[in-house]
Amino acid sequence: MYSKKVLETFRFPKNIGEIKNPDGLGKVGNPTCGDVMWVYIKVNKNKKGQEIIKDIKVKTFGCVAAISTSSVLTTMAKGMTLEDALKIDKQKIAKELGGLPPSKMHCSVLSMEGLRKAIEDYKNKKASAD
Amino acid sequence: MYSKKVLETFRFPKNIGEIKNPDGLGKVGNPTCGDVMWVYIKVNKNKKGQEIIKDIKVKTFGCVAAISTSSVLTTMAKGMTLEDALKIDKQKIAKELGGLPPSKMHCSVLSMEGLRKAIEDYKNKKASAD
Amino acid sequence: MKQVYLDHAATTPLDKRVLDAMKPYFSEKFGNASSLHSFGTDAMEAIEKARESIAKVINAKSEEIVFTSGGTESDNLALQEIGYSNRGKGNHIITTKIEHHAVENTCKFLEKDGFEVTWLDVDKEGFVDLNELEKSITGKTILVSVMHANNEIGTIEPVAEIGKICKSKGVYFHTDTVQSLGKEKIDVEAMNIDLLSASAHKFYGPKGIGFLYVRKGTKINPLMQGGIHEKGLRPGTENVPGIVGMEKALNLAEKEMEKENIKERKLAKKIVEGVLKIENSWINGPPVGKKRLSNNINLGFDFVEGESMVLMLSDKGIAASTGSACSTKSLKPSHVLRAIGLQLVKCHGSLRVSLGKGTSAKDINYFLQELKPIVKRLREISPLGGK
Amino acid sequence: MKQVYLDHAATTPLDKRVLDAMKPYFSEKFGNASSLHSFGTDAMEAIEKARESIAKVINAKSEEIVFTSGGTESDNLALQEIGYSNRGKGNHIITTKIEHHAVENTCKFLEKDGFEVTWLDVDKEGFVDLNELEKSITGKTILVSVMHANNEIGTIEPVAEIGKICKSKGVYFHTDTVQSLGKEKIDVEAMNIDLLSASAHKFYGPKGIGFLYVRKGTKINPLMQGGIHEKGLRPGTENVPGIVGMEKALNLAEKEMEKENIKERKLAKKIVEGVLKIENSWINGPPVGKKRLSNNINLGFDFVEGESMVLMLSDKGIAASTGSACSTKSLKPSHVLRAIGLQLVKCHGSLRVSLGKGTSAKDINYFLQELKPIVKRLREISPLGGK
Ligand SMILES: Cc1ncc(COP(=O)(O)O)c(C=O)c1O
Ligand SMILES: Cc1ncc(COP(=O)(O)O)c(C=O)c1O
Repeated sequence: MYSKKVLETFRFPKNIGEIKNPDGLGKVGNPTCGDVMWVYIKVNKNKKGQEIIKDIKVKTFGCVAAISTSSVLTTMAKGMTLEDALKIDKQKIAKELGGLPPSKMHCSVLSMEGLRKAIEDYKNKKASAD
Repeated sequence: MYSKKVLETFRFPKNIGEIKNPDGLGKVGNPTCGDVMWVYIKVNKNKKGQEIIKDIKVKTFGCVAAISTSSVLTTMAKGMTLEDALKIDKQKIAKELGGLPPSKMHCSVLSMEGLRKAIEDYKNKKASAD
Repeated sequence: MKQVYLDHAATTPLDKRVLDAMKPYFSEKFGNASSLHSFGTDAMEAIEKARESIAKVINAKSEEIVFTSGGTESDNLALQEIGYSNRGKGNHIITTKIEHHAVENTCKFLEKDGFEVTWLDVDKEGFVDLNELEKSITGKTILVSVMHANNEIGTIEPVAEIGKICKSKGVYFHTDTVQSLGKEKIDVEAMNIDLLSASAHKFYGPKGIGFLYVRKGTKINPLMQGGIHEKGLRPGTENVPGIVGMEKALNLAEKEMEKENIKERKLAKKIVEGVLKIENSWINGPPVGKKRLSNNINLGFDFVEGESMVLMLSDKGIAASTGSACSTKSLKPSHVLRAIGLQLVKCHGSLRVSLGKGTSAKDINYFLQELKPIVKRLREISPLGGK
Repeated sequence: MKQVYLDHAATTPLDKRVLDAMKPYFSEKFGNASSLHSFGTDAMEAIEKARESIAKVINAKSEEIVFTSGGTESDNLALQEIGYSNRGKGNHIITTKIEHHAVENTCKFLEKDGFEVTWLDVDKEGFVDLNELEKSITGKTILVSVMHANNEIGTIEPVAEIGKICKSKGVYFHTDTVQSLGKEKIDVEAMNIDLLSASAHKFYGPKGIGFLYVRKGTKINPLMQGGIHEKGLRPGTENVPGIVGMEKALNLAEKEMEKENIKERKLAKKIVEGVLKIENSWINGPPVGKKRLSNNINLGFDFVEGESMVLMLSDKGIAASTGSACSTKSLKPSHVLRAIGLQLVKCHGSLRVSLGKGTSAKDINYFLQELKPIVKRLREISPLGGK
């Protein structure tokens, strides 16, 4: 059912955990539906002055696909500009995992949404701090 | 499907063949239905002066059950008074064979009818000879 | 790596003695049982001997056993065909909210086709309410279908009492014994069962074979059309090795039942004791004992998801199962756990462990030893639980 | 006693190489393919590998193969469910007068349920008339079902031509290849086949397993309800050893097809020559050659009845078959022999001899040697024939 890559990623997921005092936090999912992700980000500027994701971590309650996509998403996003990070879509994540069963595509959507919410949270905080 | 007794009887059927110049001949069945029997009898009187079946033979076109019932019927009838022979019924024949599949009961009916017809034929001949 | 198979409710390995019994029927006595020659009559004899022996185990008559391809077919034959064959009498069927999909979805199919189906509630341990059941029977009721033992939480339903009610009301009683046959004593006469489904691969028999018991005189038509096999109720060339294997497996299971049940209940208690030491964990279904299948334990854990648990256990060589939504292609969490009133959020963290003949105390120790760090790890990465 | 099995059209012995391929899946890789753990994924992998390989043999896509319990189930799934799922379009089905009971009786069942069925005639060798077939298709036609090779008289129907007609008319084409698969090349693309039934035990595979090929996009619902297996078309725990065995058997049959066909046609000729020396005898079906299954010979004898012949041959260790009425539980003589226009009285004296991998020239000599006195003896005791 799952590709080899999904299973491998599940076994050794990256960027799992939390960031104390994150710049942005995106909470998505619903425990009654069986998957919840909290995406934490730290934002910095690169040499060109663009805002980038300096660090990213995720806590996940969910199935094998949820945990694998959490890992893949965070690995992809790390170091990206916020602009680019917002462009990560479910297909890219699924492709990175060697495909996902159709019934599990919502997991990659969820992780993507988690990241977007974290960036949004960061932007809101910044706006209110300004 | 068939009892052991049916198969044994089929393997070594008795009284198969014909009697030249029989006293009675009963032809029953229909080749298009898959079974035909011709029952030949010779009639004699016993010491009490009763008419008995002195000899009986049968020619059979048909299935295993048809051949087995032919054998059993003729064996039973041989030596019987005509009166008793007329009382042989399908249940008796089937019982002697250790039972017959329901779909094959018509074979024992056929052999019984063959014998009755042969006796009738004998009686008719005798009546017209009188 | 150590392999510990704790998923006997899903399927069991074929007993070597069963394979030995099947062997002559593969390439030597391989005839088609409908053939008239000796290859055929040998096959037919083997089938009829098996039929008689299987019938004896459940106190049925030989001609009341219809061989099928498994539990799913048996359930479909029973429910679809009792339904369609008795529509003249009525269109009401009674079943429970915790049936296997083979019964559940057949009832839903019939519902769509105009049948009325009553879905009985169960209590928090999974038992049906006999009063509710009795009250549900109307003049239009043709069939009551209640499983003997539940495949997820092991609840053993009071089939004898249900049979009595059905008999007094003059409605057919079907029971799915796929999980219980060979583990619990079944007597179709004493229990007033009219139809009973079974599947050989659940009791160390071969896959692809099962049977339906149909009480003599029951009004029922075949699901499939074809030649005249199985008294006209199930056409198709008979699976002779399968039938022979099922008979052997059932008889072995019957013989070893008592010993196995005692052993399994002991191990089940060990699991329960071990697992309940983990905080925020619980047992789904009845307590270990006579009212629960001896080999079934269903555990619940807060803040973790079942599929992930199963995969991590599998990486340690341990085979178990879950009622988690994510493990199913339909993405719905277990309807059984929902029916016993478990909160949705708690349905996702279930783990079914089902023991078997080969399971040892050592296996259970290994399982408990490996389970704890897995639950811990998954809780660590979970945002739930507030830690 | 010498044993000569000449009833391969009824069933075949399991090839030892097939049993070897199945063995690991009985008690080692025995998992339920729906399980998430490694026992389950191993089983699933084996199934998917087999599915792909089987699909390749008939030039289908892997996802177009649905595993069933055999030919009868495949035929029922195809016919009942194409019928019920496409009733919106029309209620007309076209089939022939020489189908196997699994197709024939399913069509009769549908007829009773309001479908209109056209029963195509065949010529004296058993071939359907393509013009008649084409003319029978109306706007209400949803399905044409014509068997690839006939089980009694071996006629190989022009399925490629039939497929072409069905495609051009936009109706589904089902073909029962239970007798031909593994003996004749089949290409569902080239032949425009939409549905195809197969049964493993006819090609040295295990009993109790078969498949239905269903072209992608075909509108069809499952016959049974239950879990989500086989793309939702066939629920039930998969018979893994059966599936693996069927794949192995099919691939062996494909590999050995050409060699076998040549050998069998040679032996078939030998039989025909030998038998026709017996007076008042004949051959039913097409002459030995490309239009007849290589392993099928159907003989006719005046003045004798088939069942008696079969039993007497069996006493000599020879297994053969008959279309005689007396051999069937229904007591109707072969509908196939009737359909080719054989007089009723001649239908009773048929003998089907079907060859296989193990059949040798010696076996045929023995058969011919034993057959002659049996026919003679039965004619002696027969009142027919005027001798
Ligand atoms: C209670 C119950 N009923 C029916 C079935 C279906 O049996 P099978 O998968 O052998 O068709 C199962 C097992 O899958 C079961 O546990
Ligand atoms: C042409 C044909 N179709 C269907 C079947 C039915 O197959 P099974 O008996 O394996 O269900 C058979 C054999 O019995 C057959 O010869």
